Amino acid sequence: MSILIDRETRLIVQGITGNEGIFHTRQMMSYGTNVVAGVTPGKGGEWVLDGKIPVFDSMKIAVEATGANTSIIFVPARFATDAVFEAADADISLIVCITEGIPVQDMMRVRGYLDQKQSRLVGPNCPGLLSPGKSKVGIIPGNISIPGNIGVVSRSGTLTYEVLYALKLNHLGVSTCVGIGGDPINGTDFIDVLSMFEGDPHTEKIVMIGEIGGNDEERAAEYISSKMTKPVVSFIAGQTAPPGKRMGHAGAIIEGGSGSAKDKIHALEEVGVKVAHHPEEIPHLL
Amino acid sequence: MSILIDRETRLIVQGITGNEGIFHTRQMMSYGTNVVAGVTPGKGGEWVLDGKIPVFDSMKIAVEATGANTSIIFVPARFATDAVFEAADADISLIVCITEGIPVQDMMRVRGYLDQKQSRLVGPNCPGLLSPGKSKVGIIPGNISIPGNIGVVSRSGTLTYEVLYALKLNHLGVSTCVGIGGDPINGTDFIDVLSMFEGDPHTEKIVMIGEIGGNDEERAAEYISSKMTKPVVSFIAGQTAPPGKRMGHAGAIIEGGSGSAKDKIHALEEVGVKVAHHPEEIPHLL
Amino acid sequence: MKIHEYQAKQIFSHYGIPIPKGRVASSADEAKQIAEELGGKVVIKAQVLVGGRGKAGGIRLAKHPNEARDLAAQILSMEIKGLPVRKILIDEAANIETEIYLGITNDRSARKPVMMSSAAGGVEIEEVARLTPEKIIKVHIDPLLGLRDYQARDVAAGIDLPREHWKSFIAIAHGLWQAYLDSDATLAEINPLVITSDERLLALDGKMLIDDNALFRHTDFAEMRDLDTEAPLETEARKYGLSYIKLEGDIGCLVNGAGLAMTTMDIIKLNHGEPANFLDIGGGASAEKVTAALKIILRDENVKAILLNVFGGITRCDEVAHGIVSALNEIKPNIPMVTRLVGTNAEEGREILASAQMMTAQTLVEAAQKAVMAAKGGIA
Amino acid sequence: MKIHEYQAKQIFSHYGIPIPKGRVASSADEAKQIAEELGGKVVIKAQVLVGGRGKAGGIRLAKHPNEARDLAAQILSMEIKGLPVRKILIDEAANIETEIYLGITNDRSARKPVMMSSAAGGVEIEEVARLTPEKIIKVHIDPLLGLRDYQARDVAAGIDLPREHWKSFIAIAHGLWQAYLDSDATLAEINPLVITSDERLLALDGKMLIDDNALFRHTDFAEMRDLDTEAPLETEARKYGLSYIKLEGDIGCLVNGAGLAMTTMDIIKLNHGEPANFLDIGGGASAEKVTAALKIILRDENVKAILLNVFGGITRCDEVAHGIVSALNEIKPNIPMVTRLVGTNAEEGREILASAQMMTAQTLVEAAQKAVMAAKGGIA
Repeated sequence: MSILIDRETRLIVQGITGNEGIFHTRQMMSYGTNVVAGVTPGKGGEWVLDGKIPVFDSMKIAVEATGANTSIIFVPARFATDAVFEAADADISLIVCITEGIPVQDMMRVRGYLDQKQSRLVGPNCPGLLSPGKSKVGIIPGNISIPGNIGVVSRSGTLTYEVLYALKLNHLGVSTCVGIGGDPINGTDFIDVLSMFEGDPHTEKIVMIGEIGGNDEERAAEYISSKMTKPVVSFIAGQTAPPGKRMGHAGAIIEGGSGSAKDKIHALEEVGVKVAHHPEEIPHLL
Repeated sequence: MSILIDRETRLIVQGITGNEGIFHTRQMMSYGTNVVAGVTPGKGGEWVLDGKIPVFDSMKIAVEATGANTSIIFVPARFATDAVFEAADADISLIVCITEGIPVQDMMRVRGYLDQKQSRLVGPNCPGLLSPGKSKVGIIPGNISIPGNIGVVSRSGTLTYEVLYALKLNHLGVSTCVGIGGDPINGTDFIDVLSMFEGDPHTEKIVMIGEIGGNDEERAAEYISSKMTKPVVSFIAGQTAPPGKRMGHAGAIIEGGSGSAKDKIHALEEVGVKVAHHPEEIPHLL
Repeated sequence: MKIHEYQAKQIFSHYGIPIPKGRVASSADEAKQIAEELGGKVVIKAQVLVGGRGKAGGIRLAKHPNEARDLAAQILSMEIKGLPVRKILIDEAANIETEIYLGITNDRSARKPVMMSSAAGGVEIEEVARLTPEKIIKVHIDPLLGLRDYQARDVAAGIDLPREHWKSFIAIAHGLWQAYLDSDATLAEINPLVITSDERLLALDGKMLIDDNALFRHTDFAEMRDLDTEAPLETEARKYGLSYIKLEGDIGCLVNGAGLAMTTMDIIKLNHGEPANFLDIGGGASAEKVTAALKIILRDENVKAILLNVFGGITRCDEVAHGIVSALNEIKPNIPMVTRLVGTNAEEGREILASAQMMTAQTLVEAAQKAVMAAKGGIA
Repeated sequence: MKIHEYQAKQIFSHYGIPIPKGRVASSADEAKQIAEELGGKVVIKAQVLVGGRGKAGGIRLAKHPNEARDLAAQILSMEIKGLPVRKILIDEAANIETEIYLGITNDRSARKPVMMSSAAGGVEIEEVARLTPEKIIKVHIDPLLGLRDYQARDVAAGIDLPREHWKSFIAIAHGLWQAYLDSDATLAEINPLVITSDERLLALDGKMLIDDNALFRHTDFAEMRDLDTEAPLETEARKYGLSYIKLEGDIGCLVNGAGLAMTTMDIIKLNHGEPANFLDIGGGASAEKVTAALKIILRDENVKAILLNVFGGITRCDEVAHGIVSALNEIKPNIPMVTRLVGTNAEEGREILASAQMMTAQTLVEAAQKAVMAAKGGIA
C-alpha cells in the first residue's frame, strides 16, 4: 500500500504543453502513472505525446471527460495559484504543485480557500510524490527508489533523492515519498503526512527530512510524541546556515531567532526521534 | 420546546447603548430573556439599565466574561457586518441582526464567511425571534403571542405580528416565531427554519409567511414536498405589487419576470400547502 | 438605483474596458460638434432609463455632422415610455462583426455574484434566458475570492469565443468584476460587447444598477440619480424616509411595515378595490411621519379614500391615535378615511379616533371593505 | 527584499498613515536646505538597511539648519555595520509622549497574516517577545476577508490605548494592512508609532520587507533594491538565476538543489572544514550554469578548494560531467576540485571526470573529507 497516490491515480497534467510539462509527463507515463489528460488553456482539442493524451482548455471539462482524481501543476508562478483554484473547483482530490516562486500572500489565500474544500494540495515548490512500483506524480527520478515499507517526507528536492538513493543502496524500499516543498506556506505539512503514514498499514518506519525555517519540525515533534506509534528517523539540513539569509528555498530562513536547525534537532531528539548527522547515516538508523 | 432560543439563551446585545439597543434590551429583559451583557466599542466598563448589565468593548471579552451563546445586533448598517464578523469570530452560535439597510455585497461576503463557521445568522432586516413564554431575542411585541405548538417563519415584520395576533385571538399558541428578514440575501432561509421545525417535537404545524422577490418560497415548496411531514400553511404578500419596483424591503421585488406572488402561491399549492387569501384566514386553515 | 449608459460606460472605461470614443450632449449643436470631433459616422443614443430605446427611435445612426445635429434635435424632443430625453450620447459608429452579452449580477439563491455571458448579444438576457437558456454560460463568483482567471476563460470558451480574443475578453471580464465590486452594483452589464471588423472587443452599450443600501459609501452615485425615473411623489417621500410607490388605483394606503403594506394592498384588491399606492411609514408612527405620509397621499388626485392600517406592537396604539388626530388637525383632508389600529392598547386608540369621528375597523378585511365602499362613494 | 525607511514611509503615507514632514537627501547642503524648509528642529537618519542605526550614531537631532548640515556631513561619511551611508532622511522632530509598536507579518504556522502591537514601542519586537511576551497583542487576519474593524479595535484596546486615539489608530491599522497587501510585503512595521504631545498619532519609523517571489508584479520595488545590502557576488549570481550566499570559510560549494547545498555545507563543517558559500545551481546543470557558478566561486579570494556535488536525477550524470569538463576548459581554475556525481549514469560521469584528471568521490562524506583535506593543502 501507499498514501495519496497508487494505481488508482488518474492524473491530469496542468500546463502539459510546456517544456517541463511534456518532459515530465513522458517520464511519469514511462513509470506507469495513469496520465489521462492535460490542460493548457487555448490548446484544447490537441493531442500530445504521440497522440496518446488529449489536451483540454479547462479542468472542469477535462475532469468531466476523464474522471481524473489527481492533478499536477507545471505552470509559471504567476499563473500557478489560478491553476490550483481551478483544480480545487473541479473537485480534484489531490493537487500537486511543482511550481517554484509563488508569492506567499497568494499561498495564504490558497490555503484559506482550500481549508474549506475537500482538495489536498501538495507543494508548491516541491518534487511531488513517488509510490515506488505503483505511481509517480512529480519529478522524483523513478529509478532511485524501490518498493518497501519506509515512508519518506521531505521539504527538499535533490536532498530527498540522496536519501531515497541511500536507502536503495542499502536495499531499503519505500512505500511513498512525499515532497512537501520548500516554501514558507504550503498545502500539506509534516503532520499531515505523518498521520497518513501512521494510518497506512504498509508503512512501518518513517524518514522525515527537514530544514531550517519555520517551526514545522517542532510541531511535528510534538505530534510524533503524542500520536505516532511508528519509529521516525530524521535529518535537518542547514546546521551551518547563517541567520537572516534565505537559503535557496523561500522557506529556508532563520529569522527573529527562530527556525534554526539546532532547535529542530533538539525538539526531535527530545521526543526520541533519531536525527542523522548526514543523509548517508539514515539507512543505519532505521 | 422551541427552536433556536429558549431559557438557555444567554444574550449579548451589540450596540446596547444606542436608543434602540437600550429600549429593546429593556423589553427583552421584561419578557424574561437572559441578557448577560452589552457591547459598545469605546464604552467598555460602563453599566446600563440601572446598573444591571455590564458593557464591554468587544465581543471576545464579553463572551469570555459571560459565557454568552447568542447575540443581537442593533448597530447602524455601515457597522453591522463588522458586528456579525465579530460575533462569529467570538464563536457565538446564534447571531440575530435587526439592522436594516446592509449593502447586498457585504451580505454575500458575510454568507461566504459564515458558511465556513459554526455560527447561524438570522436576519438582517428582521424582527428577530420569539419563543412565547420562554425567550424573546428581537423586537416582536411579547404580548401578541401565547405559547403553543405552531411554528411561524416569516420574511416580514408587522405582517408577522398580524399573524401572531390573529393566532392568539383564535387561542392558537406558538412554539417559536422566526423573522428571517426582508433582504435579498440573509443568514437563514425558509428551508433552514422549516427543517428545524420538522425536527422540533413540540412544533406540530407551521405557518410560513412569504412575499414577492427571489425564489425562497419556491425552494421551500420543493423542500416541503420532499422532506416535511408536518402541515404547512402559508400566506404570500404582494399579489398586487407591480414588477420592477422594490416594495419597501430590499428583497421584495419582481425582476426579470421572476419572484411574483402568483408563481410562489402556485408552487406552494402544487405541493399541497394551503395558502391563505389574507392573514386573518390563517387560523382557520390550521 | 439605475445610472445612465454614458455613466456606466465611463465607469467601465476606468476599469480598462474599451468603449467607443464619444461624449454626452444635451443640445443638437453640441451633438454636431461632437460628431465633427469624432470625424464622421456616429451613433446618437437617447439617455433614458428604460428598455426599448432602439424600437422607440431613440438610437439613430448619423453619417455626417449635420445629420447628427438633425437627429439629435429629433431625439431630444422625444419622450420614451413617458420619460423625456434630456441627454444624448454621441458615440463613434463601430463596424460590428459579432455581438456578445456579458454581465454580472447577484444570484439571490446562490448568495453569490454570477457572471453570465451569451453569444447572442444585443438581445435582453431575460429574452435569451426564456428562449434559449442553453446559450447562457454562468459562473458563480466566490465573494471572498473574486473572479478567477480560469472562470473568465471558461466563460470565453463556453460562448465559443475565438481564441485570439480570449486575452482581451478575460481582461474585460476582470474589469467588469472590479467595476461591479467597487461600485456596489447589483447589475453590471455590457450588451452588446462587440467584436469589430478590425478584430477589437468594444463595449457598445453598458448598464449598471447600484445597490441603494450602499449609497452611503458612494456619494458620487447618489448625485447621479435621475429623478425622471420616479414619480415626483416618490422623490418627495424618500426625503421623509418613507417608502412610497405610486399605483393606479384610488384608495390611498398608509401602513407601518412593508409586508403589511403589501398585504393591505392585496386585501383591497381582494375586495374589488384598487390601491393608489404602497406606503410604508416604517417603525413607530410619529405625528410628523403620519402627517408627511398623509400629505403625499393626498397630493395624488386619484385618491378617493384613505386606509390607515397600523399594527401597534412596541409602539402603543393610543400613542399612534394621538399622532393621527394631530396630523388630521393639521391637514384636514376632505376625503373619507378608514383607520384600523390593532395590537397594544388598540381599544384605547380606537376610542380616541372615534371621538375624532374617524371611521374605524377591527379586522383587515373589515377595514378594506369599508375603504372600498368609501372610495365608491358609499360613505361620504 | 528590504526597502529603506523613507521608502516605506512614503508607501505608508500613500495609505493615509500620518508620517512626519521630511525628505531624503544625499548631501549635507541638501540636508541644511530641507531643515530650513522644515523650519527648525529636525532628526537626521542614516538610510541603511541594518538594525542599530541609533546606537551607531546614525540618528541625530539637529536644533538648527547649520547643525543639520554638520551632522548630515558626519552621518554621510559613516559606515554602519559595514554598509556605507549614501542617503539620509531629514524629518521634522516630533514631541513624543508615547511610543507604540504596530506591525503586520506572515505567521507561517497559522498560514495567515498576523497584526502585532505593543505599548512598548521603539524597541525591536523580537526583544519585547523575548522579555515580555505578554505585552504583545496579536490578531490573525483572514487572508480572504482582510483586517476587520473590530480586530483593529481589539488591538487598540489590548495595548490600553486611550480611547480618544482609537479612531486614528484603527485608520492607521487599516492603512498598514492595505500597504502590506498591495505591496506583497512579508513585513510592514511602524516602530515607533508615537502619540505626540499635541495628541496626534505619527509613524516615526517604518520598515517593509517585500516578498521576492512577488516582484514580478512590483517592478517599481525591484528598482528599489539596495545593492549595498548584499555581497557583490550575490548580486552577480542573481543575474544568472543562481542562489548564492557568501560565507566566511574556504571551501567553495557548487550543488544542485537548496536542501542538498545546505547539507553539503553541513557535512563540510562536520568534517572540520568551513564552507565558503551556499550555492544552488538549480535544476539541470548546463555547462553555462556550471561555468557561471564556478566563476563566481573563484572570485571569492578565500576559496582554497571546490566541492562540486551533483545528484543526477532526471538529468543524466554523464551529461553533467560533460558540462563540468567544458566549464573547466574555459575557466582553468588553479585550485583543487572534488567532484561527486551520484544517481543516473553516475559511473559514466565519473569516468569522464577521471579522464579529465578530477578528484572524484562516491559518498557525501568522502567528498567532504577530500575537499577539507584539499583546502588544508593536503592535496595539491
